[in-house]
Amino acid sequence: MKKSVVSLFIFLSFFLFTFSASAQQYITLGIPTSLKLIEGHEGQKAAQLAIEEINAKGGVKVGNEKMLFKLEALDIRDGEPGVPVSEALLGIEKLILDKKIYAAVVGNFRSEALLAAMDIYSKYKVINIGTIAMTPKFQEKILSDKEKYKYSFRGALDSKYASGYVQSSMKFLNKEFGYNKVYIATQDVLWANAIGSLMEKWFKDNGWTVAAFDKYPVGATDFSAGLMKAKSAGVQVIMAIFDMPTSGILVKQWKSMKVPALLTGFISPLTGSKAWKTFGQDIEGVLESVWEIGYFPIKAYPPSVKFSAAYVKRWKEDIQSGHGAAPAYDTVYILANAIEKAGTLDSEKVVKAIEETDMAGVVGRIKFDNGHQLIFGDDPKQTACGGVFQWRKGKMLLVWPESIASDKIQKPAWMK
Amino acid sequence: MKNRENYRKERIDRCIKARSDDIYALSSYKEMWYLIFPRVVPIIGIAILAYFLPLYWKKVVITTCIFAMLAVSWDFLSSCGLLSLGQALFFGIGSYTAGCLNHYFHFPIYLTIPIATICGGFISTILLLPVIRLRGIYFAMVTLILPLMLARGIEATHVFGGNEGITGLSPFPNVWVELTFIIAGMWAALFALRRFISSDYGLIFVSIRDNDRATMASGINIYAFKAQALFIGSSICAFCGAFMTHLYMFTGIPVFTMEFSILPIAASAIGGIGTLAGPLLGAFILVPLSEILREFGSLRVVFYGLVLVVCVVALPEGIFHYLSRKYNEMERWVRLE
Amino acid sequence: MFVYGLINSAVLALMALGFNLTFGISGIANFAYGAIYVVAGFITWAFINHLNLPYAVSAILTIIIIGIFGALVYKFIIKRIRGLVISEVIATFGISIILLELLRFIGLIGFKYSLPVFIDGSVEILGVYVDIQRLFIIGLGILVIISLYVFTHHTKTGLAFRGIAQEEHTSLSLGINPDRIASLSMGMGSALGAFAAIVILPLGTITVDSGYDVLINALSVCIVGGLGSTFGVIIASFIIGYTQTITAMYLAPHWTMIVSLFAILVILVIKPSGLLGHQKELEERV
Amino acid sequence: MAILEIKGVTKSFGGVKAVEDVSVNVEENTLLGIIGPNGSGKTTLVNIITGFIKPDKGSVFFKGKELIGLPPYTITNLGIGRAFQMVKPFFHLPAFKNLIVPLSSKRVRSTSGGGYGDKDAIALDILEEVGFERDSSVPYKTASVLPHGYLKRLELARLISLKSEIFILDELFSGLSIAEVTSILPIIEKILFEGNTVIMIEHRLKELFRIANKVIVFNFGRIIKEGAPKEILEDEEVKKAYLGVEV
Repeated sequence: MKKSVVSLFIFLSFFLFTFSASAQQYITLGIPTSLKLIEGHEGQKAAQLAIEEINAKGGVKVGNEKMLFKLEALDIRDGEPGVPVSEALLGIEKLILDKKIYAAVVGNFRSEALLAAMDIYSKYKVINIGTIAMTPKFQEKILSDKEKYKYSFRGALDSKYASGYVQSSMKFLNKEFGYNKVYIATQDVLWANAIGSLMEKWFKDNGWTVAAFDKYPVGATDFSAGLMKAKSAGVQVIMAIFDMPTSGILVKQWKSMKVPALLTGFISPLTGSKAWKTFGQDIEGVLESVWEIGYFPIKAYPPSVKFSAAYVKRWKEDIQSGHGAAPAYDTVYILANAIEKAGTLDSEKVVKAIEETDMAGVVGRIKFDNGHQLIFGDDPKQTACGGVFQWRKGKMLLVWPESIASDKIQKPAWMK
Repeated sequence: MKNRENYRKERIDRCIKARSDDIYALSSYKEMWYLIFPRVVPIIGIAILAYFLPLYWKKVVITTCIFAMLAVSWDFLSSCGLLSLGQALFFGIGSYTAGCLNHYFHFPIYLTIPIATICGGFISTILLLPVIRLRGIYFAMVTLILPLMLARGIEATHVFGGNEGITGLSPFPNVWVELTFIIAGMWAALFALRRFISSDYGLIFVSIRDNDRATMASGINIYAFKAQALFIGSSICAFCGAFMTHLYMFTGIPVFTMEFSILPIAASAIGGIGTLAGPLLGAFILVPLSEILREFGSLRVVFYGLVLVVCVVALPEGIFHYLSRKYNEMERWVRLE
Repeated sequence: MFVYGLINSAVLALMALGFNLTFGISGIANFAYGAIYVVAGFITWAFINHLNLPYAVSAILTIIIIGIFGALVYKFIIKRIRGLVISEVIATFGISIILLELLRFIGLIGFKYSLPVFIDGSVEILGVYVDIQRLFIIGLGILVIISLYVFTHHTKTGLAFRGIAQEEHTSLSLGINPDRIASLSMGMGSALGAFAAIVILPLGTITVDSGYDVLINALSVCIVGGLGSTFGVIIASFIIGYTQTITAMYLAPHWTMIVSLFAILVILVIKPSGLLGHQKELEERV
Repeated sequence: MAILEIKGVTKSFGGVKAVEDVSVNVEENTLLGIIGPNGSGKTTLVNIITGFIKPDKGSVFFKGKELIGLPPYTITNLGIGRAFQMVKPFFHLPAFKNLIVPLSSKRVRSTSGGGYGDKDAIALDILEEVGFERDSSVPYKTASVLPHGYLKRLELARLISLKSEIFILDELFSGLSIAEVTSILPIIEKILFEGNTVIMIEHRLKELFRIANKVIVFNFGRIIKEGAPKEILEDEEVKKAYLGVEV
């Protein structure tokens, strides 16, 4: 027994030497993220889908030859609590140095990991287009030293745009139903807090009463205190911004405590089609934000229908996460187009080409601003687009933006 | 194999060691080699390994060295009767000190690391001074709680960059500097501590672990000694923290995560507690192993846990104890009378 | 607020009791406790949704399976390293990450995993609505505590438990087999963990990460209460539970963790052996 | 004047009075024996004198200096040495290195001029004094492998190396054979001869009564009898407390 343990170690340490980098015939794309969290998991699948589609057409044209894409996903666990950022960064370095990736897609989960990783990317001059972390500090950092950080892009929504969509639905509620009292609850992480404070400011500027603004630590399992506060203040709207799995408890408690207020915002357990199976009648009437459209079919915007169908065909299930997957699919196409346009793999030129990108993607029309952030707006034909949908009788009905909405916000039957 | 029915296995110590650890009676080059071998080979081995590996594995060696130092420091503290579950605390304080000095005061890297080492040790000691009277698991609990609290505190009050931390700190000039610096630091810490703990002054620290009441009844102010031990141990961790900060040009709340506390303990348990060299060995097994296991994708952590359990159960005394026993004794078969 | 503080306390107490039982009797800090809690949730879920067993049956089956699992862990792993505290902790922690990450690997992630509540609905108490499941938690918590008390004071095995806990060597000479008792205590501790999981998990979804949280919660409640003292656990969970609820109510939720950690810290500094560990005070503090 | 004065010391643990209103004077250069049934509060009293436990009431004076409130190491450095009932040496250290710890104490450093003399040699000398055979390997053995008798001697050696003025010996003879006790007795007599004071808690009454100057008897945390060994031997109340114990 003891001998075998020792020999196991010797064997494993030999492993160390036998690794050698594989020859680079492909354009390797790396996915450094938390693969075991839903956004990362589905982001990987979506990127995989895009790569398979491109490869099926013969690959990317670089100059005169065609090259195929290859995907290297690495679980750097940066979205899980208790994993140090250094471990995540080491994983990224593994992808860059060991797997020789050309560019990184999907990207970091936690905002602080993204900000820290930007230095690594610029050190090795590796292009990366993130689609998960949402901190607005990203653009600030790029603008602070454009030359240094030019390799980083974000192909998804950030907190500022996100609060924009929430605001428009709130405006609607205010106008139609006269609601003006709100309780804000966010997960205590960078991007959610950013949305929360932007919203708080907006509410105050627009004559709403904010009963309270609570930040819940990641992994919180009891929301009763806040809900009681909300109930006694008589709020009509609860705005919740959460992407942790335990936030499902908020929904259950909200229901069981009979808080007479409409639940809105972004609660990740509610974004997918399976939510109805889990929560059933409980979530009737809930308003849920969509950070990027495209993950469920929207009739008014055909690319989304096509993408969802392709995804279901390839993976035999539909996308559950309202964030990260659809843009990940687009990201691969952005890269492919930029490489073809630049005609080379030289990252300086490709960066330039990405900056000039203007194409129709699943999430809408894709254009980057000066801070390398995807521009969002209200019409997918003009810009990329997010939205708001309402749960009604087990169906997700898009209610915002109006350009593609299939329905209007309705007051749930149980609301006064 | 001959029939061993009437034989028994006998284990004898190689009698090169005189009565104590520091007096040797050497009579030949062979014996000298015998003594030097276990010290020189790892030093040269790691140096060669580090300088000739591909770039990514160089990075792994650096991380390994950092964890090895944390583990050595943990073992030192536990040798002094201070069971710590919070290497992350010391590590994080060092990291934040270096980060803040670099970011707010623009201190260059060759100043921040020494200052963070000393200050980090100092701050950690001050923080734990009120609970230095606690023993065993109660002290451990405090060290476990403090980093969590500091992290939450920074999160809630948004000081030092709050949630997203401080990024864009000055990096090392190149990977060779990083490597040389951390490897030298690691060996210095190991050999200095080993020497220290076997000195007459160091003995007092060990005696506190063995029986703190008897140490007090020997007229020793154990709290003063514990504070000293704490300072030494936490300074080493603070050094690691400061180093890591500049390595990744980043400091933030994640420097307080449990992994920095747990991995050193695991390394010590596998390597052999109480030897200082054992934890280093343990770290050099665990960290590269965890990198190799990245190939297994998501099962990585599962394998990692499996190795932990198997190691601890199969070799409860630790690999280092096992190896040194094998090295220092001969086995032979003797006929039964 | 009173009611929810009470519920919060009951949840904490239920989480901590299993850990406390094992530690109090055999001195094993079972760091796999959080993992066992989560595994129990998933097993019950699988029984209900894949084997279509009735809820009660699957709950009981789960408790039995987990109990046996705990005892087996003792028999095959912990027995070999008994007494080496650090090794015990590392080994159980290793088991914990094996279990949790294996669950993650199998793909039990996402939001669809949740247990049904015993009885749906809610009632109004003191002006707030409380769902019945939460009342169940309080009731079952009290029930567990009472039955534990009866068990340790009036049955033979229970008395043997107490004997081992108080004086291992004397009990040895009285013909009590400490290995059997220890594996029983591991089994019962794990079963209690499973029970807690089945009662508490219907409130939300089952997630792998909550395994680590449960462990931290159980650990801090036990430390504050004085390791191994059941009454200490109850009092400690009230203190921590109410601290959390009150902070969340009057300060802000993101201070709850800080305040409750601070409370633990203060208690440790003032009374190092926990609230009800006074007979060991001399040993813990020189 | 008494070298050690204990005045009205009381300590209770959760309602149980371990020591109740105990007052004793210990004269310089005498041997005080303390006897009493198990759990009668003898060790608690020692813990109070040496600072390990704070009493609820009362005070202890050493050469007129109040000891209550001082930490154990300060009390030790004042010259009160204490041997533990349960011997737990520094198991990881060789026997002679065990003495390095007391030899590093403030008291020893200040009396020997603060120098770092050859501590090992001093340690070996003291060990020889208490019966460790110098030329054998015994003083170099790790404490964890030493037999019980040697551990008790090691405790004594610790107090000697501290240059204590009061030696408090808590059941030093327990678990020792008659031969071992007879070989240790001369060492205690030598300590007395050198002008020191000894307090012994003991169940081995025969040996104790041979060398004690004064004996006090404890029961239920109180002193029930105090006097010369001879008086104690003949006292009825003492016999009752010690019922079944052959004197």
